[in-house]
Formats: sequence, C-alpha cells, structure tokens
Amino acid sequence: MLEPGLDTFPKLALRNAQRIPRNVAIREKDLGIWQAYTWAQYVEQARLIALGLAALGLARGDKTAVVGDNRPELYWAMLATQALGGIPVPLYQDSIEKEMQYIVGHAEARFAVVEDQEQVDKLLHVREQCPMLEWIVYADPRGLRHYRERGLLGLDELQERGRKFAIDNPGHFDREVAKGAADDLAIILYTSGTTGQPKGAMLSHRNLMVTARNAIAHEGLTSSEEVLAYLPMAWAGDHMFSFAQSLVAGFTTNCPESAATVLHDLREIGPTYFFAPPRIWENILTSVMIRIDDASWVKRRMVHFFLDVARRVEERRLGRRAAAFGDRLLYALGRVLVYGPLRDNLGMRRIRIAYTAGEAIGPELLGFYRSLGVNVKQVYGMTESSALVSIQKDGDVKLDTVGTPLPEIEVRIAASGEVMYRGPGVFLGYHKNPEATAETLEGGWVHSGDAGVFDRDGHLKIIDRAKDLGRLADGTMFPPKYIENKLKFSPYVREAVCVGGERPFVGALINIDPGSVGNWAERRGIAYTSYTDLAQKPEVYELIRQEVARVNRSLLDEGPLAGAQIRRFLLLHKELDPDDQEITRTRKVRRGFIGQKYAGLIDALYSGGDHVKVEAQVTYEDGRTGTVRAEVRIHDAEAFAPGIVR
Amino acid sequence: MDLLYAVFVGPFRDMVTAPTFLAEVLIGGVAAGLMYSLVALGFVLIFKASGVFNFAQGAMVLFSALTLVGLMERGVPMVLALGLTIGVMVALAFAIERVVLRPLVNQEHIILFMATIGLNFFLEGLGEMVWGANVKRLDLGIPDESFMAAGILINKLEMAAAATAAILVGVLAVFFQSTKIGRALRAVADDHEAALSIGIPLRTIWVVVWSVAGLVALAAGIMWGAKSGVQFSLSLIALKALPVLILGGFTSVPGAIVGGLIIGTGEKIGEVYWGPLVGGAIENWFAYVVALAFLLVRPQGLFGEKIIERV
Amino acid sequence: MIYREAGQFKTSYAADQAVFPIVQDRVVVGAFLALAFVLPPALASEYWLQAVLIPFLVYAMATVGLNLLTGYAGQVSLGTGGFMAVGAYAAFKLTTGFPGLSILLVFVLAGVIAALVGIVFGLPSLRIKGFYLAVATLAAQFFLIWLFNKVGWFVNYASSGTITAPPRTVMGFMVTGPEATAAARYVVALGLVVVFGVVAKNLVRGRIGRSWMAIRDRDIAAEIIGVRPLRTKLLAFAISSFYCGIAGSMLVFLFLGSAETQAFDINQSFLVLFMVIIGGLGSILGSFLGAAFIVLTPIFLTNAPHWLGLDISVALQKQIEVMIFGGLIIFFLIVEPHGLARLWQIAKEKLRLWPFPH
Amino acid sequence: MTPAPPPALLEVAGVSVRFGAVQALDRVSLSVRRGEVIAIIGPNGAGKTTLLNVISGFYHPSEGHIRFEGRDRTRLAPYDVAALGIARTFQNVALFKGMSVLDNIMTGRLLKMKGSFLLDALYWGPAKAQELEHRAFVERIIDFLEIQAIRKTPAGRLPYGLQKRVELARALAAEPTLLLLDEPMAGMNVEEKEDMCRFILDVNREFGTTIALIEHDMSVVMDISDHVAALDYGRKIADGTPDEVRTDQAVIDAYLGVSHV
Repeated sequence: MLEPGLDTFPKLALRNAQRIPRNVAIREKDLGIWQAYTWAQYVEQARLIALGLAALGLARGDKTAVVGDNRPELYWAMLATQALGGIPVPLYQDSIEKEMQYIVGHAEARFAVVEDQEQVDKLLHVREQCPMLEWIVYADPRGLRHYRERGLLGLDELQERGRKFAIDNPGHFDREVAKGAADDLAIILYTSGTTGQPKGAMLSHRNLMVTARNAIAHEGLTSSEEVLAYLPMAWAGDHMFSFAQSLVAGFTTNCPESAATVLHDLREIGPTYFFAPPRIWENILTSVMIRIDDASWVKRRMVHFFLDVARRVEERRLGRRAAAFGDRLLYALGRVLVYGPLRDNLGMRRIRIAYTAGEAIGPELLGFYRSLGVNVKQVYGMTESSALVSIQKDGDVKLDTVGTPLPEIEVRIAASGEVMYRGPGVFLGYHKNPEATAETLEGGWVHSGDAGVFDRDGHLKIIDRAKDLGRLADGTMFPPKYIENKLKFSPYVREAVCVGGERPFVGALINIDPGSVGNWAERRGIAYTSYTDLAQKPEVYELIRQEVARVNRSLLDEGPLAGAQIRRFLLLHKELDPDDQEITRTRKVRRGFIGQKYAGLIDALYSGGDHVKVEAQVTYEDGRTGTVRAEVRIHDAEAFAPGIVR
Repeated sequence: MDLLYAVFVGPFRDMVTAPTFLAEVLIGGVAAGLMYSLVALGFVLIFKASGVFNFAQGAMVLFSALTLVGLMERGVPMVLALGLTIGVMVALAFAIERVVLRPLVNQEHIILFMATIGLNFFLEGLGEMVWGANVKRLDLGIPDESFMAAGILINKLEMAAAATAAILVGVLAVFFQSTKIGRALRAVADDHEAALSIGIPLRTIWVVVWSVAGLVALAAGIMWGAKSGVQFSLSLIALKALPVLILGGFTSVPGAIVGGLIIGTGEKIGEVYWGPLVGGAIENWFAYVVALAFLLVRPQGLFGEKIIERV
Repeated sequence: MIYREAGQFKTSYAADQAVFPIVQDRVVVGAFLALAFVLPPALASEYWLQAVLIPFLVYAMATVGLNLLTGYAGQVSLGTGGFMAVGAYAAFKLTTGFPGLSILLVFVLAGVIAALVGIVFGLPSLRIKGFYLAVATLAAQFFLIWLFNKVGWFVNYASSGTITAPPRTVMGFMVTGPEATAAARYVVALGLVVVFGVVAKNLVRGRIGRSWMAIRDRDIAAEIIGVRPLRTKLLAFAISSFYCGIAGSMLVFLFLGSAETQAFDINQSFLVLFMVIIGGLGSILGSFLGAAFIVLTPIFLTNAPHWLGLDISVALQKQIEVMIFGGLIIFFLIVEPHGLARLWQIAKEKLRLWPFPH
Repeated sequence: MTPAPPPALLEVAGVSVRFGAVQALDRVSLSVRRGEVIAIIGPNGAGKTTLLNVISGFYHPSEGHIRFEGRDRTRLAPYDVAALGIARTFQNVALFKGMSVLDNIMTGRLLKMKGSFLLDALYWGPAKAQELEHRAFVERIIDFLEIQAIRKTPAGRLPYGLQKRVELARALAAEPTLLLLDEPMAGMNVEEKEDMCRFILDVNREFGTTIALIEHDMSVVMDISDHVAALDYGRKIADGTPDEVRTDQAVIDAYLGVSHV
C-alpha cells in the first residue's frame, strides 16, 4: 500500500528533493549542450509554476491542457497542476485543431501550458470555440513578443507572479500539496481510440504510483537509470516511464533537442532503460539495413554472416538450449566486430532493460534486437491499466508472448477470447462518458478489447484486437493484426491491412516503405516519380510477393492459422496517414474506417480481376484536401498447402 | 661620412672612370640575364597556359642538359643526341600531364604549385640516378673564348646564347599571339572549366605546352651547361627565375626577357660595385630584394594585368 | 570499432569544445604522452634517440610553426631555414654573451628574436599574396644565410664559421654541450615540443586561429567582420618564426651540437614545407605526422635494402630518397590534399561509424 | 503634425563610384532610418551591389560622402566599418569553407572578443571564459536560425540554401545595428524563401536591427520591406513606400527595359 505522507506525485517530488537533492532529475539538450536540473531545482521550478497558476486562480479540480514536445517545463507544469489539486490533460503535439478543440472542450480545461508559438496559434483558434480556456502559458517566447491576446503569458512571467503570490500567501504550496490524497485524479489521458471520438481515461495517483512501484521492484530499476523522453506526452507509456517511474524511482529523464535529432540524442545519452512502440524498432532496423546495404561488399557479407550467427545463438538461448560450440565462439568474435559497435552506434550499448509497448510486435523484429544483446522485452498494457499489465521477466523471455502479469494484477480470458484484467492500476473510468465506462469496466474487471490465450508457461499471448478477430467464410480463425505484424517485419513494408472476415480467403492491402523500396529501386536502376508510381512497378510487386510468401510460410506451422495465409494482395497508391483518419496518431490502423473508404479495393481483391481504378480524397498538412486517382494492380500470392516441407 | 660617399658616390665614380670595364660587366650581366630569361620563359609558358607556377622548370633544365650530355658521353653524335633529348622531353611532358596534372585539374593554384615542387625533386633524383651526379663538360663546338671588339672583351658563347634567346622569344611571341593553339592556350590559362566547356581539348593543350616548356628548358640547359658545366646547381637557378618573373610579370613573354636582363645586369653591377662594401657574394640575395622592392610598388609586375578581386 | 561513444554527452561548452571530447581519445593521448617521457630515455638506444627521436622533435617544432603560417593563415613561406638560422645564431650569441642565462630562457628568447625578424619579412604580405609572397620569404632565406656567413660577429669571429653549443644544465642535468647525454637532450626537446604544441593548439582553436583561417579562406569576408588583415598576417609570421627560431636553436643545441649556415639552407625550407604538405595543411596533429614521416622515410630507405638483401650505393640511395619525397608530394596532393591528418581523421571516423560505411 | 521622422541611421549623400570608364554609381543619395527594412531593387548591373560595397568600405566613392549615426565615415576600411556595427552577407556566399559552421559563426564574434594573446595561448582563465561566453551567445543564434543539426559540419559541404543561412548567422553574431543582405534569397526554393523571410522579419523585430537588402522577387519586397529604393544605370530612380515604388513609371520602365536614348 502507499505510505500516507507519500500518496501523491507532488509529495513524492518533495521527498526526492530532500532525499536526493543533487541527483539529476531531468536534462534537456538545448543550445548545443545538455542542461541538467537536480531534484531540488525540479521541485523549485514546479513550485513557482504552481504558485503562478494559483495566482491566476487555478482551483482544485481545474484542468490544465499540456501540449508540446517533451520539455522539462511541461513536466513541471503537470506536477505543478497536481500540487494544487488540478488535473493535467496532455495532448498530442501534432494533432490538428479539430482534435484539440474536442479534447479541450470535453475536458473543460481553464488553463493551458504549451511549448511554442505553433501550439499557441492552434489554442488561440480553439479558444474561439472553447471560451472556458482562460489562460495560455508558453515556454519558448520565440515569435510571440508582439502577441497582445488576453490571457497569454510567458512561463517566466508566470513564475514571477508565483514569487509575488508566495510572499502574499506563505506556505500556500505546501498546504495545497498536503491536501492531496492517493485517490485524487492525477491525470486524464485521452486515448487515441481506433473508433469514434477520443475517450479521456481518468487515472488516480494510486493507479499510477502502485503500478510504477510494482514494475520498478519487478525489474530492479534504480535511481541511476537514464531514460530518453521522446514519445508524445499524451501517450500513457511516456507518462508511466518518463513521469511516474521517474518520480517513484528518482532516475533521470532526458529530453531530446528536437524531434529531428532524437536518434542522434539517443546515441549521446545512451539510456539504460528504454521503451519504444514497434514502429520505432522497425524504423531503426530499416535504417540499419539500408546503411549496411550501402557498405562495401566485404563489410556487408561480414555483417550479415554475424547477424545470422547471432540469430541462431538467440534462438537456442530462448529455447534454453546451449548454442553450438562453434557459434558461441563466433558470437564472441561478433560481439567485438558487429554487435558491440552496432549497439554503440544506435546508442543502445548501455541498455539494461528495454520494452516494446503499445502494439504487438513481430517475433522476428524482437528476435533481431535480442540477438544483438539488447535486452528488449514485450510489455502489454493500455491507458486504462496505467500502461502496464504484464511484463516479460529477465531470463523468461519469449518472442511471441507478453509475459506474466505484474504483482497485484489478475488476468483471465473471457469466453469470447477477450483478455480481462483487474488490479490497483485499473483506471477510474472515462471522463464524462459513463456509457463507455460501463462498456469497459465491469465490477473492477476491464475489457481489454484484445483477444489472447495463456500458453503452457503461463505467458499471456495476444493474438489480435477482440473485435477484429474474425473468422473466414469457412470458420478458420483470422487474426488480422498478427498477420500484419509478420508482413511489417520486412523493411519494405511500412503498413499492412489484412481483410478476410466472412470472406473465402485472406487478402492484404499493403503500404510499401518509400524509403527502403525507393533505395532498393534506385540500386536496380528502376526509375520512378511519385509514391503511387513506385508502388505500381511490377518489380516492386514481385519484391513484395516474396515477402508475402515468407509470411505465408511462417503461418504454415502455426497450427490453426495455417488456413489464414494471404491469397491475394495489392499495393496501396498512397501512404495511410493520420491526417486522413486512416491510422491513429500512434499509427494504429483504423480498420473500420479503411473498410468503408477502400471497400472498392477490397471487393476487387475478391472479384478475381487483376487491377482496379481508385479515387481517394487526401488532406494535406495545412488542411486543404485534394484527390489522388490511380490504377492499382492486384496479384495472387504464393500460398503453401499444409504438409509441404518448407 | 665616408660610408655615405662609399655607398652613393664611390661606385658611380668608378664606373665613369673605367667605361670599358663597365661595358664588360654589363655584357656579363646581359649574358647572365639572358640565361635567367631563358629559364623564366619556361615558367611564363606554363603559367600562361595552365595558370600553374611550374616550380620544376629548373629541374627540367637540369634533366634535359643531363640527358643530352649523358647521351653524348655515350658516343651519340650531338645532332642525334639533341633529337633524342627532345623526344625524351616530349615524353616527359606526356607523363607529367597524365600523372600530375589530370588528377589535379581544377584544384587551387597553391595545390598545383606544391605539386610542381614535388615534381622538381622527383626529376632531380631521377636525372642524377640515370646519368650520375658528377659535373659534366658540355662542348657545343662553340669555343668558350672571347675576342676583343672595340676594346671590349666579348665571349663567343654568351653571344650564341643571346642569339638563341632572341630567336626563341620571337618564335614564342608569334606562337602565342596568332596561332590557333596560342589563343587556346590563353583561354585555358584563364579558367580550365570554361575552356573545357567550349571544347578546347585541355589534355592535348597541356601536353603541347609542357613539351614546348621542355624544349625551352633544354635550350637553357645547353647554354647554361656549356658556360658553367652541367651540375646540380642548375636546378637552383629556377629560384633565380622567380625575381625575373616578378619584374616581368608572370604572363608576358617579353616581360620575362626584359626582367631577366634587369636582374642579370643589376646583379653583376651590384656585385662588382657595391659587393665589396659588405663582403661580397651579394649575388644570391640581391635579385630577390630588387624584386621585392618592385613588388611593393607594382604587385603585378611590368607587363602583368592588374588582378581585381571580384566580390 | 573500439569506440564506446554511447552515453558520452556534453553538459558544458568547455567539454564540448575540448581538444579530445571522446574519453577513449583522452585516455590514449594521455598514456602516449606519459610513455613518451618515460620509455625512450630508459629503453631507446643511442642511435634511436640521436638519429630518429630528437630530429623528429626538432622538425616537429618547425613544422608546427610553418603550419600555423601556411596551413592556418594561408601565407606561403619558403624562409623556414632562414628563420631557424636566426633562432640558432641568436641562441648562440645569448649563451656566449650571457653564460648565466638558463638554457630554456635562451631558447625562448631566440624564438622571440626570430619572431621580430619574421615580422619584418612578413610586412610585404599585406600587398602581395600567394606565389609573390613566396618571393619575399625567399629573399629572407637567402639574405639571412648570407648575413650569418659574411658577418663574423655572429660566430664570435671564429675562423671555422661554425657555432657550437656550450655545456648548459637544467635542474642539475647536463643538457647541452659534448657531455649531454642523448636522453637528457631528448627529454628537454620533448618538453619544449609538448608545451609549445599545446600552445599552438590553444591558439588555433581560439579567436586567433579563427581569424587566421578567415584570412586564408576568404580575406574580403574576413575583413568585413572586423579581422584586420595586416595585423593578423603579421601575428602569423611572428608566431611561426618564433617556433622556427626555437626549432633552429634546438637543432644546434639539442641535436647537432654545432652547425654552420649550410645547415639552414633552402633545402631545409623545402624539407619543412614537405612535412607540412604531407602531414596536412591546417592541422597541428598533421605537423607531427608529417615530421615523423619525413624523418623516418630516409631511415627506412637506408635499412630497407639490407633487409631485402640488395645493397645500393649511398649516392643512389640519396637519389631514390629525393625521388620518393617528390613522388609522395604529388601522390598526397592528388589522393588527399589535406595529408596524413585527413587520412588519420577518416580512419578515426570509420572506426566510430563501424560497421556502417563512412 | 506627424512627429519629425527619427534621425537617419545611415545617410548616403551624392555618392558616385567609377571603375575606369564605367560609372557604377552616379550621385546616389539615400537615407535609411533606424529599425526599418529597406529593399534596394533594380535590374542587373544597376549598381546595387556596388552601393553595398561602398557602404561596406570595399570601394571609396569618387564623390559624395556617407554618414553613419551622424558621423562621417566615407573613407573607412572594411574592418573599421565592421567595428561601427555594420555587417553584411555576399551575393555568392563568402563562407570560410575550411571551417565548421560553428567556427564560421564564431568568427562573427571576433569584434566582441578582446583579451590578451598570452592567455589565449594558454586557453586559460579569462580567455577560456570569454570563448565559452561567446559560444553560448552563438548557440542562441544557431537556435534562432534552426541550424542545430549542421553545427559541426564543414561549411563547404552544405547545400546552397543552408550556406546562405549560416552566412546570415555569422553576420548576426556581430550584433550589427545595420545589416546589409545581398540577395539573401537568390537560388532558393519557395519553402527556403519563406523561412528566410521569417528570419529576416524576426531579426528586425526581435533584435531591432535595421536591414538593407537587395532583392529581385517583388512579392518578397512587398511583403517584408517598409521602404524601397530603386536603382537603374547607377542612378536612384525611385525612393518611397513599397506601393509608391511599385507603381512608379520609372521603375516599370527600368524593369521592362525602355530604350535609353
């Protein structure tokens, strides 16, 4: 349970400031060097912001919208709001005005602390529809010097007001913090939700702190960990790893200089505790493969040779079987020649614990990083569970499961195959949305929305989204997400959508990765102009056809899924884009929407034709829309009848 | 007081009192000046055509002389030896273009200048290795005696050298001004890429230029060698050619000749009349000081064009 | 491959601008320097000290000097030999004139005198550039050598015209003169090179270095942001001649023991120029690499034939050596105009990027 | 009564420049008020760059004189002009190719850096402190012009658009009161032009720097300049607000090329 004096994050921060005042709490790469703030400074900054917000009239229960890249100032603003009993509501920094307006209105935020002019402009437009948004505070004054809007002020001015407020109301900050209790609302995280409007999951201090503490104990994390905070602050994962666990364990959070320099900063910091959604692991792998392909023939041969050695050694290690003596020797050599330098180049050399979270990951992708010696483990959880339900324990890692539940968390499989769980981390419900809460929360148990099974070692295995788990016309099980992940392991596939519910066979709409396929085409002298043109090249179809064959071959020996091999596929004429609502901000496929929008394409898959005309509406970055017309080819895939030796 | 007298008045008084001696000194100066001009011509040719300050011109003078003498010592008759040496120098031009100039085509001039320094040492080593390093007599059938003409001692050999130099200058002046290749050379000198872009065959041009420079070097080598023997110090005269180019300007053929004469006579007079005052042997630095003084006044030399820095 | 850069981030500008920002480099260089002071005096043979290490240090000092002038400030100079001579003769006059002076102070004062002479011959650099400036430095070279030859005062009217290093001690050790052991002379030379190497590195990475490089790369752009051309160029001449002056005095006092003007002729200027070009224009490290390369090549050439079993005459060897030097200059200018320093840098970058391509 | 206009920061009075027979500038007079953005337009060869060069001190006018902040400085050398607080960029980028972007910008700080030579040699104490202090200032400019990613790349290797931005950074590093930009947007694509316009306006607003720029793209001139002067054949043919100059017949003729009889 939580000690009474330490049951909210502000109290925790004050304890850190006493116990480890000189430890570095947070760093930010700015003006060329890493500026560091100790826990004492972290609390001092948050205190001044809190007093400033109090001066502006922030009362207990008020909401503060927080928008922008990962910045110390924004983390302090969250803690400051909580200190006054307010509730921070982080938003995705790249969300367009329409989305922001819904969330700010729904959460009735009176205050907003944002990063820079870009976010200020958006919020000023949002304020026309949401009059309750009184105060907007910006951290970076760049370009805002001449703004004269009411209720707009800089962070320094806010802290200045805080100092004056502190003189008039001595002890106000400490009194408000003391009022905080474990079950107060700590934060509202709007889930990107694959269907309909975003839902605001309410999480209490207890939810987050108990989950954080259990995970820290479970994994043996210490106060000397280094974490890179680069994922959107509105994502439950970032909040758990970069805010909750940082406060509980006292380790250091590092904010990159800008979105463009993340990989460079990753190498500079060399974090010891790292987490990323599967698409980041995919992107890094793709960039590694492209750079290796550009190397000289000798170096290329050497790297691929040692990667194969590592894969063999890792497979044996996972199966707890000793690797062949020769392989062990080669692996030792490989560590000096390839794995060590590769990890060092990627900034992963110091990683003790790494998670892949947010979505299911292809086993081959996870296996690749583990074979290099990066201790990546799959983690299962969602916003409604304070991000963590189950973790793979060191030494008990499998490529295709999500490990065992954390202490104090029970997990069971409902009759429909849906995963249900209960525990201290379960959220309080959806903000102002009792129907959705009732749908998801049943007597303490949460409907995860994922279909899964327990394997013999008690590991939970997530197969697919519960509602997406389909059946083919002939009843064979059809897990679209599972198959899509296998397709996405290939560096040439960026996104894939499998269809097949109540259909004779499985079909796939595939998004090629313009970067790697473009590079592949250039090396073969295939000239192409646009993305659409590249996607329709016969050679590219042949390339993807081999990838589909690889997936079909791996589905062959998955027992019940053998029947779900992909029979026909097409390459989409445009990239699926969050601005067109085809995928969410964290790039999860919105199956329902795509089912309607590309119904023509899907029917063509099953009509036996070898091409189909398509006309699709596209929204550009500045909100204007345009139409893309293209002729899309359809190909049969090479499938394998069960029993044929691979 | 007598120091001022000794520096400013004394020498002039000596000159007036001994005109014949003065004439002889002058002729000696002219002869040396012509030698400098011959070497300087080689520099001007290459600089005019490729913008490269060919530091190796001195080594080419030595190399050509060594080859000629080496062949003659092997019993090859002079005319044939001359022909063979010319062949060698043209081959050398091909080699230099292929190995050194082509890879460095549009590098800055400082890089090319340093490359020719490397070339200079390479040729010195090669020449000595092939033909040995001892001093060799080179007789051209022109006896090295002098005869009295109107009371002035004139050396036959120097006259021959003067004649050769004059002929060469005439040929080169015509070559540059009016022949097709001449104009192409001037274009290449301004800007390699521009010349390439209008179809001037840069490679052939450079081979032609370096071959001609090789021949001029051979001529200088012969004259110089005949006068003071073919030995290592020949390549040092390249350094002496620098002041000549400063005076005459790097790009003008007549300038090289006039510059050579000024430096040659200036040195001799300086040595004879002012030398004793400061212990003599001022020959080896006097030329540079003169050139330096001249540079401060007119950085681009007598005939060179003013270099305007385009902003 | 050997680099472990993950986790080495900079929290201060001082750290970011350090000469060796990466820990691995700092460790290697630190260890190397420590060993350089300890191992050779203890283990190296007399031959290695006298014929290889001491000349390397002397020429390294001169090369750093010339590199500051030609590599960083872009002013071509063929007068290195002359300025070294100034240093040597100044040191000789100082030691004979003021026996009490400590030898280290003599070296520095010799450098200062050379610097003053350098400024005089640097004056023309305001009006003339490039090759033309080479003439001014040639004038310096020939004039200075002629001066030391002709004027007896410089050699204290010794009939032989040579200057010899009188015995001097530093902290009780005999470092110059006949009794000074090679090891003692080596340590003093190394001390000087390290100290002034660091000074050169500091100058180059600070505002002075930047103003030199600005003049070198685009003098009109330099002028418009406040760089005064003459003052910058003269500073370059002065500092460069300071280093050459010290190198000259080291040549006599710590290496040869005695010398005449012939030891500082135009060939010395070319030799040091080779070291700068092959080593790498505009790189302090390049100066050391160039000096080492040019000092070691002849030694390698003298021994190589014996190893290969064919013995060639000394003369032929000398000629091959000159050919190789000339050939190498051309090779380097084609393959890598920035010399060994650039090759070293590329090798290092390859190691840091391993296994990715450079 | 509109308040008296603020004293001119820069006063060019009857300046002429002649190269041999070529009359590059012919009795040009121009006044630049403090804090304004003035665009100098005109067909090629109108003498725009020559005017900038005269102000920068590369050429000395054959007649007329130039006053800066009220003091006459007609015959100053370029580095004295820089010391007055005038910085500039060049038409075809004059970066120091051998130095990194950071060093290029740090050279802009040379006028602000003093200190003794000896301390520089030791890179110790005040010399080191000064170096780090100026580095911190330069970092703000790097952040301002969003060139953090190319901080350590050699200037010679950058694409054209970025080189222009680094040159602007170097000029800003000198904290000028007057900034002369010679076609800052030549050869840039639309996006780069928008960025450069934003930077120029930010410099004018955030630092209050007076800016004189040569520009051909009339849409840019209209957008960002408060005051426009037009030159043709070395003579000033128009001077006023952007709209006045755009509709001025002499300017239209100059651009459309009426035969100069």
